[in-house]
Amino acid sequence: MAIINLREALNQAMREEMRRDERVFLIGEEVGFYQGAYKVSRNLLEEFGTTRVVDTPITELGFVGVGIGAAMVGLRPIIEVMTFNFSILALDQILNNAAKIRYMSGGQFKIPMVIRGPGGAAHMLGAQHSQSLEIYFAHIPGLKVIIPSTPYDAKGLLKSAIRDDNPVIFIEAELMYGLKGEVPEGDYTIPIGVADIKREGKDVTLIAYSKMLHLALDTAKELETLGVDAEVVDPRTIRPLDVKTIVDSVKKTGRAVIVEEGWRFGGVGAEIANIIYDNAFSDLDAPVERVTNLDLPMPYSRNLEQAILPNKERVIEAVKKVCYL
Amino acid sequence: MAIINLREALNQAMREEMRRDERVFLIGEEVGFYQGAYKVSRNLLEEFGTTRVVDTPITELGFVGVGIGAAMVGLRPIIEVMTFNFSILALDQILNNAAKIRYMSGGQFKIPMVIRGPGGAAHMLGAQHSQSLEIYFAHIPGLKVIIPSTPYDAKGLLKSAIRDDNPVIFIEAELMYGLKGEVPEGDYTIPIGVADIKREGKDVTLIAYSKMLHLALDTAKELETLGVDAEVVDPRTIRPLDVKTIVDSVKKTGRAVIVEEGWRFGGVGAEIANIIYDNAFSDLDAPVERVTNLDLPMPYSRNLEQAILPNKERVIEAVKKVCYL
Amino acid sequence: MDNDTLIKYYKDMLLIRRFEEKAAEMYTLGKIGGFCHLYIGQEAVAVGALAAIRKDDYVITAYRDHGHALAIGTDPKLVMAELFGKATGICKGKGGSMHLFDKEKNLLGGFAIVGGHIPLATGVGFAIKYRKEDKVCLCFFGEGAVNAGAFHESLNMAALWKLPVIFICENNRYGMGTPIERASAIYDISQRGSAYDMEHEHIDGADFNEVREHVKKAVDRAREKSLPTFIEIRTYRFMGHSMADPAHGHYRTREELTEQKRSDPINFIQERLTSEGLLDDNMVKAIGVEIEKNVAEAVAFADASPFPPIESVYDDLYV
Amino acid sequence: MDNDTLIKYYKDMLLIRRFEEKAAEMYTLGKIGGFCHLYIGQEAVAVGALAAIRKDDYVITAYRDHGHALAIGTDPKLVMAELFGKATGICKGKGGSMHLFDKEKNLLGGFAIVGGHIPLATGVGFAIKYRKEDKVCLCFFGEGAVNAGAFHESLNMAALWKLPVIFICENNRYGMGTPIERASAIYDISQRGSAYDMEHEHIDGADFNEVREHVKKAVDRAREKSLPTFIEIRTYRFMGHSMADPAHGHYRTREELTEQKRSDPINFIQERLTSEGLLDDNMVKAIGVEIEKNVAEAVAFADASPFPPIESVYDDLYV
Ligand SMILES: Cc1ncc(C[n+]2csc(CCOP(=O)(O)OP(=O)(O)O)c2C)c(N)n1
Ligand SMILES: Cc1ncc(C[n+]2csc(CCOP(=O)(O)OP(=O)(O)O)c2C)c(N)n1
Ligand SMILES: [Mg+2]
Ligand SMILES: [Mg+2]
Repeated sequence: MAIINLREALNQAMREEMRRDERVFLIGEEVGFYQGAYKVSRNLLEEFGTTRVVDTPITELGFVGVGIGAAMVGLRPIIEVMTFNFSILALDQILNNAAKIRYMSGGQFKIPMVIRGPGGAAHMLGAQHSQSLEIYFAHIPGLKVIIPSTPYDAKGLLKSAIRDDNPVIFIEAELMYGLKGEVPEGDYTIPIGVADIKREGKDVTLIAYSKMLHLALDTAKELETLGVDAEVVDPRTIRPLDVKTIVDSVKKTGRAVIVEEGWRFGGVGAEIANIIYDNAFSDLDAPVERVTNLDLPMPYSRNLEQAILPNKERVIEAVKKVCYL
Repeated sequence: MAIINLREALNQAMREEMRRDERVFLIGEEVGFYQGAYKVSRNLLEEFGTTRVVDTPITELGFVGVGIGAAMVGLRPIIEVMTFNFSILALDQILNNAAKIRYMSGGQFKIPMVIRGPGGAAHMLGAQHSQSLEIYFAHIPGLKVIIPSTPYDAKGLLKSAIRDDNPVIFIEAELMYGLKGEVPEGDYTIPIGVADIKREGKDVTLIAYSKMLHLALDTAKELETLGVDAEVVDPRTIRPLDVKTIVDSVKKTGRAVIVEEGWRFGGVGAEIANIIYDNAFSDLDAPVERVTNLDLPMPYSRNLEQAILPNKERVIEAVKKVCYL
Repeated sequence: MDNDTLIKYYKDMLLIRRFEEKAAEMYTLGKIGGFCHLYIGQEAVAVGALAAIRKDDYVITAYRDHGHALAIGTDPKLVMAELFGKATGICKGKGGSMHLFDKEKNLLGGFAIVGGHIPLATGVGFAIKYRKEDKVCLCFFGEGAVNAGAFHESLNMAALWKLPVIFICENNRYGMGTPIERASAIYDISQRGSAYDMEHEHIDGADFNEVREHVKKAVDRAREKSLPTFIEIRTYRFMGHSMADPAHGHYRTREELTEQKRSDPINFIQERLTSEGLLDDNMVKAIGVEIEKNVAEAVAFADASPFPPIESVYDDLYV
Repeated sequence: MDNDTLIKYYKDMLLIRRFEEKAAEMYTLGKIGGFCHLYIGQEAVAVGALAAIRKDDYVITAYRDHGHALAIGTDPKLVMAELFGKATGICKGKGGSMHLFDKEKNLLGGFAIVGGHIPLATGVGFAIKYRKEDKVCLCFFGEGAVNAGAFHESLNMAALWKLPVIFICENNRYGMGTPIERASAIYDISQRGSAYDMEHEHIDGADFNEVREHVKKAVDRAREKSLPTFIEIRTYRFMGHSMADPAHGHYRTREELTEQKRSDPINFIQERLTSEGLLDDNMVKAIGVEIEKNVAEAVAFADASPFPPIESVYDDLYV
């Protein structure tokens, strides 16, 4: 298998799907002539032309709405938001139109659409550009929310998302675009809503997605030296969430730590923890621990930024706590 | 004490604060000549004139931003959103400006501002007009979020909110505007961030705010016939949340049921449950139960609408579950 | 246009009028709930505009949508049943008054966030152009919506990309209780089009024919040259904003309302057809009876229909 | 304007130029992080516009904000320290390049969501009028922002309510890699003002004096009649969109850039002052040395300053 980075994996997924289905098109800021702000759409304009690779004005509310309208009448838009920070401007369109048109119309219309782009903190981008906003979408019935952690998962899941007949939010960690991994060249898909055990272990379950999955894996390695054998579960999709895989793992280990880049109060981790309590309460040897961002806007200064984000020390501390070490 | 309804209590709070402080003004759709879509601002235009009671075009993003700008230079806006459904259009302003300007500026600026209006489902308003979106604000560091359940609390808390130097979200249940209760005529305030035990009991703790508080109280009465003595805690403020009062109650009863009108996945209840687990795990005799809306857009039809919302039966069922009855 | 067709449009307008009057009655009886915004007074706009398009064109509108649904040919039974929240409603009781969708007729909905559907119309135009079809999309909204960001972003994109969308502002002079003069910095709404180099004009919405002709011109431009148009149609609502709002007294006077009712679009077309010899008193009476019967049947149908089964609450979320 | 004042503005412009060049260098060295958008090429806009206001007036801008901060008189040391993320920065290292606030100078920030600060400016104008002050608010944004809903909603309210806000579009012809022709349905951006019956014009942004004079007229109108103005100032950025973006090659040619650099605003004012006898070679050299020293001091200050203490991460959230 070829070793490529996340950016290329996503590019392949879009390219292959656009070849496969003429109804699929890409729309967003700088996706065409500029080749994408993060170069995820490199060379797509050259192959598919300006009809199918569409640069937009800076109008998130507007162009997300354009995607929804186009989807209503049979196209299959991939909408790139330059970052998910800006998607909040379009939240009304996503919450009130994309997620509800099927239901409100009594099933007459469907919205086959993907909104994708980078999420999470990068380096020193400050308060308005460093946010993990996945819960804003995962909270909404009618959407699916995917947030992959490897190039392999990303390609397979993005292809599934594009083929899905529902509106799908697809969040790529901005700092992972250069991350490399094995990715088959041709067609394959990964089903939406299926978690992946990225590391097997028996003492504690670490649940983490996107960038935090790698922090969890790193920490798991270090935990070995403490004699702790951690299992690492990557939900990959957070709506629908693969409850069974998560719960089975926790039933096995009796302990759970959720690692999440995002605000603590009402984050995705809060729901995952509840799901664990609801389904494995009597199997738990300790309360679930959540390692999250500090509940603060992101400061610019590098050292303050680092203080906000989850890190290995905090994950180890949480693991020690649930293991009573 | 006078018996007045919620609408009048809110009106009094605004009127008294506007008399007390010239910097306070009210802005929003139909707040002036129309006297408020729900008549909460009745006669304020007559007393304070068009400078201080300002009708706006239908531009939630814009006029919430106007409030933020005015607050930056020393005014103290009360922004009425006709309903919180429309506030999502302004979420970027709230999330990225109101909640962050103080932090980003290193403390140079403050945003003394209240955004208030009706929230939650009313009757048969359909999918776009029947939402409980408080978690969208409670998730954000930098905001305070108040969601009162009685005219008395509403007046005292709204006055505190108006005097607070931070951006405050203040959500009024649309169906409670006519709800009556005792309200002192003059000035009093209720501190933000302090929960209220609305009913004492020893067997189980029901946690509920806004309209659901009344469902919880009703259910508590019915639970008596089952021999269950329920304590009912009203958080009143969900950010900051009064962790101590909630946890102390659960420590006492050993059992908790959260009743919430809103979607289950990642709702406010998910965080409250976590806080209980984090602080009272070993005191719990059963996993926390959450009674919420079904995770579906709101259908129009009355019978489907009722099927979505929490009701007494579902609360009783949850109580029975945590009490092993 | 042949005579039968003209009579048909007269009937369509009358159907809307009678249907809405009946809806008001049913609302008062508690058969209809929630927010209910009637189209009375604006009938010539929907019927006139829809007379200018083909069956395979698209229509999208806001919450004041009963008129558009009836004008496009959605069965009044299915509309009334939807208002009643019945399983037989056009959206199975899930949409309600503000959210009428009819896929078969290319009615893309009824939307209740002011301005929120205008980007969707732009997307429909995009799709038409993408597929190189010669269809068009009509997008209706109130004059209150033209101040919203969604309007601006949409018109810019539609003009920039030359999309076959006709943006129709039904300027009934009030957005709830706010007259246009207190919401928009310009009175002549159609002028907004110049900010996007988009063809624009304002016309009289009481005259079915004027509406039809002007919209037709815009439709032709869209179909032939793939160019958008912004048309402001000046009209008036004879009822309150919604069933919760009185028709007058609050933000407009009885005198204003009375004055406006003198240019009732139904009278207008009726008088015209009569003067042209296409209608006479007997026909008017007969048509009146026919329409009342249609509406009565719609009510009977809605009334007799079952509420949606509770289990259906879970349907129609995901494909 | 007296000669000293003119020389001061020349110095201000030069300070921005040299400061930004140094910032680029520091970015390459890793002393500055994140997104860093330089103002090189646009100096006459900020300096010219700010020359037209009083100290008690307000200024608000987007993320390309170093120039506005320096022009308003924020100490270059505090700006550089902020870019370095130091505790001594104007925002204690919490804001960074895109979020410069200086309360003392009435700089209301640096904002990074395109269009997001335009409603705030409208609110500042509202507050000025509310308090019956004779201040004004200048609001700067790029031509990419004029297609956003926030712009539209703001201009409508400002015109409707007659607020003393001067909306200044710094049209540098590109929003990132997108030329205005592919983002806006009209090329003559200033025309957008007509959609709100707002005074509007477009002017040349390379000429400090033209900028100052035209903005002054708008400021007077705002101060005296409480009326907003929309000014499009045509300018050009000589660097890439941000430090991550090359100056040319990608979406514009080297030739275009070279051609544009022939109307460098710094040369323009320097030549003019020289031809008017206010500057000579020696003065130019001396001023150059002085400015370089200022910038070097700013860097030294920033370099020597401590990073914010970790505990300070909790400060400044709530009052
Ligand atoms: C974004 C948003 N804000 C506020 C409302 C509440 N609202 C419903 S209708 C309406 C007035 C709209 O007026 P107009 O666009 O002129 O349409 P008309 O009702 O006159 O047909 C308002 C403010 C809403 N539905 N959506
Ligand atoms: C709402 C939003 N969408 C996208 C971006 C990403 N972005 C940052 S700057 C920029 C271009 C803005 O261009 P313009 O307004 O012309 O300002 P300039 O950079 O030329 O000064 C874009 C698209 C953003 N910051 N905010
Ligand atoms: Mg109207
Ligand atoms: Mg630009």
